[in-house]
Amino acid sequence: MRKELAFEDPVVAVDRGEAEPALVVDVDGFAGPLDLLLELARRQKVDLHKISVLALAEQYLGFIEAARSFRLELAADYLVMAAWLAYLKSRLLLPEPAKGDEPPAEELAQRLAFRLRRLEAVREAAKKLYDRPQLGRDVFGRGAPEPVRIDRKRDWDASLYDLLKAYAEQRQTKALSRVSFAKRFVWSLAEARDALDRLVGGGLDWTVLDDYLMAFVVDPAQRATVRASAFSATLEMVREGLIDLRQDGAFTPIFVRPRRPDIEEGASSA
Amino acid sequence: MKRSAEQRNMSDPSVFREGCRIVEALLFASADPLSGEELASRLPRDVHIADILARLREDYADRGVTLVEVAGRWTFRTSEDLSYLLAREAQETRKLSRAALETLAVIAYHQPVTRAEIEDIRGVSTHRGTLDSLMETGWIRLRGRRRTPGRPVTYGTTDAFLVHFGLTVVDDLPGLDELKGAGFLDGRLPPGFSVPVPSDDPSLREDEDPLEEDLFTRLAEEKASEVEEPLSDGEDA
Amino acid sequence: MKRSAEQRNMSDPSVFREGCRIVEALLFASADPLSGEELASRLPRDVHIADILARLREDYADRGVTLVEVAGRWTFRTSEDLSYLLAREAQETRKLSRAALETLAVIAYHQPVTRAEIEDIRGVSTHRGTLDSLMETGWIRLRGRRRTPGRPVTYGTTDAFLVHFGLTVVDDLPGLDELKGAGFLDGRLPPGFSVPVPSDDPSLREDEDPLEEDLFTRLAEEKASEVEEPLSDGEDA
Repeated sequence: MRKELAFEDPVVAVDRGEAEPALVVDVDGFAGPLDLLLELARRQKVDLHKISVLALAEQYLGFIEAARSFRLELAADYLVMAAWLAYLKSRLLLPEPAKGDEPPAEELAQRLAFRLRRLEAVREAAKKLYDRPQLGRDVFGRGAPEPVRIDRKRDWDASLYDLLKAYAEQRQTKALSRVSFAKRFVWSLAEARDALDRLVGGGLDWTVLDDYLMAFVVDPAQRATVRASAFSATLEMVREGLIDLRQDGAFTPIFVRPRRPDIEEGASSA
Repeated sequence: MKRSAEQRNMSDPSVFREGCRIVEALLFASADPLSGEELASRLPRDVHIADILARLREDYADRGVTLVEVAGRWTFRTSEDLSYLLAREAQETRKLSRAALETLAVIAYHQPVTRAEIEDIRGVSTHRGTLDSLMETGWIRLRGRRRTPGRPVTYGTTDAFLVHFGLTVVDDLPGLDELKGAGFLDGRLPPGFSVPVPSDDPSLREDEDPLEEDLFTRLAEEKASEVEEPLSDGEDA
Repeated sequence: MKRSAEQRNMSDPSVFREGCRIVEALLFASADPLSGEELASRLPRDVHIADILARLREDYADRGVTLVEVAGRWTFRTSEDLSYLLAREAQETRKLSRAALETLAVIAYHQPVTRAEIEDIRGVSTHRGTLDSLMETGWIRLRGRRRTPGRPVTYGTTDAFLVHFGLTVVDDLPGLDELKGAGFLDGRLPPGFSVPVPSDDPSLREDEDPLEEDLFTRLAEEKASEVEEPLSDGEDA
């Protein structure tokens, strides 16, 4: 409870003289209403089993009344308990209704008495627990424990297979990375012109240019350079009036034939 | 039993003696109590750890340090009767408040127990700080959630609690029999239906659910909602 | 001496026994060794600490812990012959890095080999850490110094290398044909590609000098100069 709850006379209950009937209570010393009730019950100086709950309720209500007359603010749980005890008191004093939904007043009283006994028992247990030899207070462990030294032994995981694979792979990679620049093959325009001149000399009719050129291609990789140089050469030869070129559509084969004066008209009509 | 133990180990007394020395050394050196299994793993195969522990217990019974069993493990401790001399060695242990001690006792004797049940027994609302400071000692832990409306967290004690108070098992709690006999361990009234006993068995009870993985979120929620929590009115609702 | 000690303490044997228990407990619980004076200050006046220490020393002579004097102070220590109990071996399996494995393989096949040669063969620069970790495995060793400008250290493999990889001798490492046969190397190899026949003969080669006695100085030098070492560009220069 709060500081402002302290009574003028801060005498703790246990200091009270044997014969002193006055209720002198240090509210600060109580841990809640049940604790206060337990203290009040102890003052009945009877076994908690034989406690008069009615008397207890009256004492508690008297305490609350006294506290109020001092204009002390009481925490809500004290007031709730007071209300409940006032209710219990009236139930205990009045004759029991024949049949009620509520449990009989006697049972309510016994429940309260039970809770008080239980709280007291738990407190005793707590004290017994506290009185046990506690580590670091009454008994001590080894002050200088000797730590277990952990020798970390590293085991490296590598198999012969890993080793050989690593060796072979790097040697192979390295060996193959020694690139030599292969000389690039280029079919020169002169070579193309020579080849096409032979075509003209052969006196063939329309010929697919690619089919004709393939005869000169040694390596498929040379196809591009052969085609490029040959096409350039054919354009030159058309300009010179040596051959006719014909293509029927995009990406269709290019036809080529030697130009001959006798079929000039036909060619121009194509 | 005693004879058979001797018989078991008579085969080679020097092996038994060496076993005693090994266990003695391990227990002296260790900062924490050691289990019988841990000790046995360092012993020659034909030596029985139980016999060795019994022998050492006897050897040290009258000495300044004694062999004790705490939380099911073994350790040496200075003898209880010498505590008056060693008080000077005592490190400044934080003194628990009366409320904290009482709460600890309620948790120990009634575990697994919820905060509402603690409050019912103590007749007063529990300050968050009380449970926090107990958690800080490492003597109590959150066990799970009670399968009741609101799914309140259940509390229980830890091995560190047993070690600190020199208890082998939670059944050794002082005054437990009296509490049990009077039916005080049954939180719910009326008494006499069943007499539960405290259990710090890590496996959850039938009416306990595991804590969520995301415990911290829950704890934060709980802490946030704590202000609204109605004060215990000191009477069962 | 012994008799006088007994005489001194015979007056009350129970006081002497209690003194022993006290000293025992104090020494057990103390974090640091305690001097005779510190111990004596906790004893009944008529008990002589020297006698107690002598007695305890005797009591513990054959036990798993013994009473020892260090720097004029007293403490219990695990008996020396049991110190092995306090060491635990932790096996830790680590995988060798790819770079380390490759470097190891080059050293195995091409030994004795210098770092520059390793880099030339691998086509990449070698991190110091790679060689360090290989040294840690115990599988490679410094053999000597190559009789070339800069006198670089030569590396070779050890017996531990053979043991780990299950080789009887280092020439058991497969040669070119075997590597091909086992599919480690494929057919795309330039003419003249060869795999050396490894030899870990401990005797130095003609072009090797022994390592200096003061190896550490040299190693330090090597480490210091390492920054300037030109990185191999991965292409033969």
